[in-house]
Amino acid sequence: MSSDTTNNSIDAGQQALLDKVAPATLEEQVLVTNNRDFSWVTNKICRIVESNAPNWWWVCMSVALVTASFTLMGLIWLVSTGVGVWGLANPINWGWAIVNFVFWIGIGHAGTLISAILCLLKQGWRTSINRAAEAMTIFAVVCAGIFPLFHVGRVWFAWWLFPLPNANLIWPQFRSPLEWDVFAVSTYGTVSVLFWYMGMIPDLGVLRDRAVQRLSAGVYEETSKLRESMARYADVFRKYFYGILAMGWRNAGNHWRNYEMAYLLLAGLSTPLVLSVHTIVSFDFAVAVLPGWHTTIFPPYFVAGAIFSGFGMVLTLMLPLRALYGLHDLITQRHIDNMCKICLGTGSIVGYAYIMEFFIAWYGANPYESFAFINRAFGQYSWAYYIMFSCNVFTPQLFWFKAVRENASLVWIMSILINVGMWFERFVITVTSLANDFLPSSWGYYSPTIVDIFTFAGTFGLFSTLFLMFLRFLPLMPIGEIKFVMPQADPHGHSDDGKESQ
Amino acid sequence: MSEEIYGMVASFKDTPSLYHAAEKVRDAGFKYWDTYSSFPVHGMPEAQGQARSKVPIFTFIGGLTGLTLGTAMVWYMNAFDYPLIVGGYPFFSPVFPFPIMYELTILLAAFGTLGGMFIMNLLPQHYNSLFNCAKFLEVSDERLMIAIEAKDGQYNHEATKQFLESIGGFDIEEVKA
Amino acid sequence: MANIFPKWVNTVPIKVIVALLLIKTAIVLGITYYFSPQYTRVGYAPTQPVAFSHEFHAGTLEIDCRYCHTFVEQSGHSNVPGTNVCMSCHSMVLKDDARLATVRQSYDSGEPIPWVRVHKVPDYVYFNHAVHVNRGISCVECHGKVDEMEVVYHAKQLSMGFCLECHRNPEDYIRPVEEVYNLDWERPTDPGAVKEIEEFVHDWGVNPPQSCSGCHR
Amino acid sequence: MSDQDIKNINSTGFFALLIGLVALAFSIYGIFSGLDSEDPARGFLSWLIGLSFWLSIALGLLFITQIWYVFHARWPTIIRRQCEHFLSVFPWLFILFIPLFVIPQMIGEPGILWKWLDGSNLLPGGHGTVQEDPLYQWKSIYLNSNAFIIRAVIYFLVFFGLSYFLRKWSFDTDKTGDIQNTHKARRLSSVGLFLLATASTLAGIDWFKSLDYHWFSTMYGVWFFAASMRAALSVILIFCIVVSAKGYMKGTFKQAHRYDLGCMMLAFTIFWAYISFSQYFLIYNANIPEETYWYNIREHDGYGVKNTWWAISLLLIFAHFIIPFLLLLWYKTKVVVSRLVFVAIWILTFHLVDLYWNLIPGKVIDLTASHGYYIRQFSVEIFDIAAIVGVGGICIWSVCRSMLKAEPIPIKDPNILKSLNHSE
Repeated sequence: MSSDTTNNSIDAGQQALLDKVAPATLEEQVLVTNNRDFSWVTNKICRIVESNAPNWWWVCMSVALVTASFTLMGLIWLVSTGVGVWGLANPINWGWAIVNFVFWIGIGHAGTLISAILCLLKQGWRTSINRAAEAMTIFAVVCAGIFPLFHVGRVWFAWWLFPLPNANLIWPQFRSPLEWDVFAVSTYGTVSVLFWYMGMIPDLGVLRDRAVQRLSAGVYEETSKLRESMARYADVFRKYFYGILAMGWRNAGNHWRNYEMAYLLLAGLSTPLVLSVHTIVSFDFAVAVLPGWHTTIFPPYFVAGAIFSGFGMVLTLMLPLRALYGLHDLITQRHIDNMCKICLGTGSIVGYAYIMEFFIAWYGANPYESFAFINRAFGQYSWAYYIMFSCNVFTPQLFWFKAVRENASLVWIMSILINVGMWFERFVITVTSLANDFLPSSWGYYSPTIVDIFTFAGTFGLFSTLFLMFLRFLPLMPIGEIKFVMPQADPHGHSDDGKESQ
Repeated sequence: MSEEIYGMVASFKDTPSLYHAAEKVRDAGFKYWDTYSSFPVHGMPEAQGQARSKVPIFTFIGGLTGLTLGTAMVWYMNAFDYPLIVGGYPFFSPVFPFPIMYELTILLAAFGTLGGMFIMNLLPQHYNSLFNCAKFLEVSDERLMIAIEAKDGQYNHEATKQFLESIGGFDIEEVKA
Repeated sequence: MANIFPKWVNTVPIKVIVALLLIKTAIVLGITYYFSPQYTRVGYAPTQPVAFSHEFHAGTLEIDCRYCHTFVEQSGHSNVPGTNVCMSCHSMVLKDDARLATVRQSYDSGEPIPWVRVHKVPDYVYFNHAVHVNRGISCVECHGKVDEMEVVYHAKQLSMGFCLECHRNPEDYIRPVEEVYNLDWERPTDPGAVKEIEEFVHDWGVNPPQSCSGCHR
Repeated sequence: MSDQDIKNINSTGFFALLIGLVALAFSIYGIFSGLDSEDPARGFLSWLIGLSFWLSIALGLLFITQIWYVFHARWPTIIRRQCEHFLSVFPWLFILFIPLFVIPQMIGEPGILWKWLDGSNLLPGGHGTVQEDPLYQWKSIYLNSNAFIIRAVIYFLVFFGLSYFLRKWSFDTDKTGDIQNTHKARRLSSVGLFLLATASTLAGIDWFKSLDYHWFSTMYGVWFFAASMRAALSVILIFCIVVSAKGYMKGTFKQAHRYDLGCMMLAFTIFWAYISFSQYFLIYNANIPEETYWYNIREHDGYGVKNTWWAISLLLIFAHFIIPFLLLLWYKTKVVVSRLVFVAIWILTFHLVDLYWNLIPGKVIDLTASHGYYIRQFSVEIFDIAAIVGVGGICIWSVCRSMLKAEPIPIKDPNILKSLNHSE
């Protein structure tokens, strides 16, 4: 334990004060309910991967694959015809493509955020949800990447964006926000994968060891010979698959020491990274001189919005999983409460930014700026503005009420509303400013084409496909970290707690 | 064929006893030994007498490399090799390429961290003698272990066994290399 | 034996890292070489429907470029001559030669000869021939020594880097206007003449754009 | 609390009050003596600097206290009590705010500090008066003296109200051990953060940004928040270290607490840089004259000749961000007492420079100068120091008074043991 010089010199007066310490009791729900022991946690999480896929998984997977094919069709259509098949036309040259990009990137933020910021803030409740959220991040980045990639039109030249010596003998142009995006999003994707993978190493070791143990025990109680040998081959596959990925992890104290430090550092690196990525996405808009885009609060406002939508998505995914896999002891009401409260907080920050934008648009006394905001609220896209405002600012206000937070299905519906609202936020920002720019004669109205709709709808399928694959093959929760927050892991006291409940 | 010995493992019943046993092994002066648990134990590095992890050094080197690389890259590509007039910006300035420099700093620092973790842990090491021990695999579930390696100068079959027993170890067995 | 992997596996990771580094280097070098116009474009020499020899017409006979490519100094677009231009000589010269059968056929039917285009910038690039030739940029700078080509081939890269090289240092490429169609003109080496040429840049107000919108309009 | 502690606190409070009053009297003298100079606003700016320096600290601490409540933070429980002592300063800060508005009214020049308070003030560069300025006419519903007073009172009511209840409930817990107090404080904090965010943003706009009412930036409130948090963390850290050296918190304030406060300092150093950089970056990139001039006058005098603010700007980048950032990255800095105190004082110093940089530059009408104005340069006046010391003296006195009213640590708080046993 940390040695402290001031500790050694407590005088009588201090001791008298310390003797008076009598904390009031505060009821707080534990992070793993029902006095579960280590074995239960290991089994609960590993069985998700090790048992046969439940029927609902196959159903969801089929639906997801069919939906994902929409994106494929949309993209084939686009590449074979040209980027004009999207509803992009003067003056709105950034339509759904950028809206969807920012939407998905925003969703992607909660993952690394839950892991990183909550890790730095020592929020123990992160453990049950961080793995799934990180996976969500990576898959959302994959979905997000599609849109700017294909928006460049000649997608086969997209590699010109990277600093490789290229066919035109010129280098990428670092003064362009698009180039910043390339670096930000690819760094974000890469670091998220590293973070995700590193967090998974100990759990992959667990899955590896369990497969080896089952193989050496050789007991497979299945209904038929065929099923038995299938189960055995699955374990052989697992042995090698997890064996390679676990990199020889041995759960040694020394391993954990370096691992924890590295994890903390990655969390420390990811936090400014999360901030920077959506900041840079906001620069895409804010460095322009277009009214409604050029406003200095964009960076923190986009970040808050991203976190908001990210948590919305985590709730959307975790609530059904909790019910389907019976994870109520691991994802407790306390977890849901906390996530609801973060939605409330970030939703309100977003509200603060909406109002601040309006106020400064007026205070700045720039007629174009004022018009842009009046136009948002009362112009041709006011319907989108109202959807955005009510979903993002008013919906989460319901989370003030405990009864709402405790009603899982209501929370789930609200989390979907949050996602809808955040999509509309990006729509409002992108489209309203462009549709009514400085030159009234060129004003227009944007509508997506069928290809836009296909491509966007399909990304939900792509996202679900990847997420379902994750559920199937990788540990859903960090086993080691969940054990770490359980009372049995405390090296001081609570001895035998774990064993008794067996 | 005389088989070589990797070391000796002993199990412990719960976290506090592992923790206190680790303190005793440390105080007994062993060098090549380690604790094994499927979760990090709070304060275990101190109990094992280990210093603060060196991973931050790798992170720092990675970050510094990234920053230098980012700056040099933007300068070389946009100001030296192919200057191009865009939007009235200067060819090089620390302002506009800041996102690039920043992202590369983070990227390489992250690689440095992960690499540092692997290097400091001497991983990947897909083969390890400890995996030969069937009980060792149960560490993944809830077994808690201490292993003392044979290459430690103080290692002695009988004495070490007695020592491990005396600090509360059970299921003691020798692991072959 | 609960170890999954044999002992030698422990040396694999370092080998994999080395191999990955080598592969990555190979890919970057490969792209640098094989994906550049130097590799993909230079030397492109399609077989034309008529075996027209620039070497003979422009070189030996010294026919001016503008005889066939009319309007190159007036229009942004340099034209490929119609069959009637060919026939203005070949209705007299070699009028029954077998090699000109396609030309005569085209002249009779009115269907143009399907020449294969050799030089082409992407459609997102705006290039104006007149502006260049009227300010002392010779045909040879982009098309090479066409008067020495039996079959016309792609001689220069015509990449963006190629364009910018000249836009940055026009004084190295500019020549007296009367020498633009003289493909054999050689840059003088004596300082006085060089200085005279360099002054064209100032005197003619040559200010080649280096901003994006100069060419990507 | 030992008798020695009580004695120390009493004497410190007394001296602080004495020094504070003397320094404030000197400041007032400075204001009046400066009225005849070519830049009469400078004396008021000294006062504003002194006031806003301490106000930012108090606001930051109010933010921290509520954030800790909302996040159910356990480790800072003993530190929270020290924050609560600081929260007693708001009524005094309000009293010290009054002269800024009243003195100009008294001497018949209401627009001496906030130009728009007087419609007959000349605009720099010979563009008529404030009254004729279309930009002012547009904003006059918001920027006028009645609205200004009403808003200032509301802001201080919010600050005071929140701090009053947080203090009351926390002190009350010491005696009764009533868990309801903690619940109430948490509930208030979650609402309070929104109230405080709104009030401090608008206060930042009213009191600082409107010094140059042409300029606008939506980020300004967030900048003020970030700067306040940095100052507040430094102050509470120095405070805890000093009082634990004196025996008041001895043995309770440990290395782990220092380490975590150090981490928070690092986090907000980054956050401040993030906000300040983003604001600059966006204005730099968009390059719209209506916005860039605010940075331009902080770089050169209009002819490309760099002025004193140029050096200060660079100093802010290097000394207010890069140096503390690099120092705080280092583990040792966050645990070794002397280094941590050094960094905290360093941050506080440059927080002050940041306030100078934000508040002081402006166009001063001078008809003899070439454009009819010159840009007020960086200078540290003796009256600046007097105002900072003066307001600080009153604040420390108020803190000492508060320290006598409660236990040094919240002994019956539900999380007190977690905080006392906190380890890294």
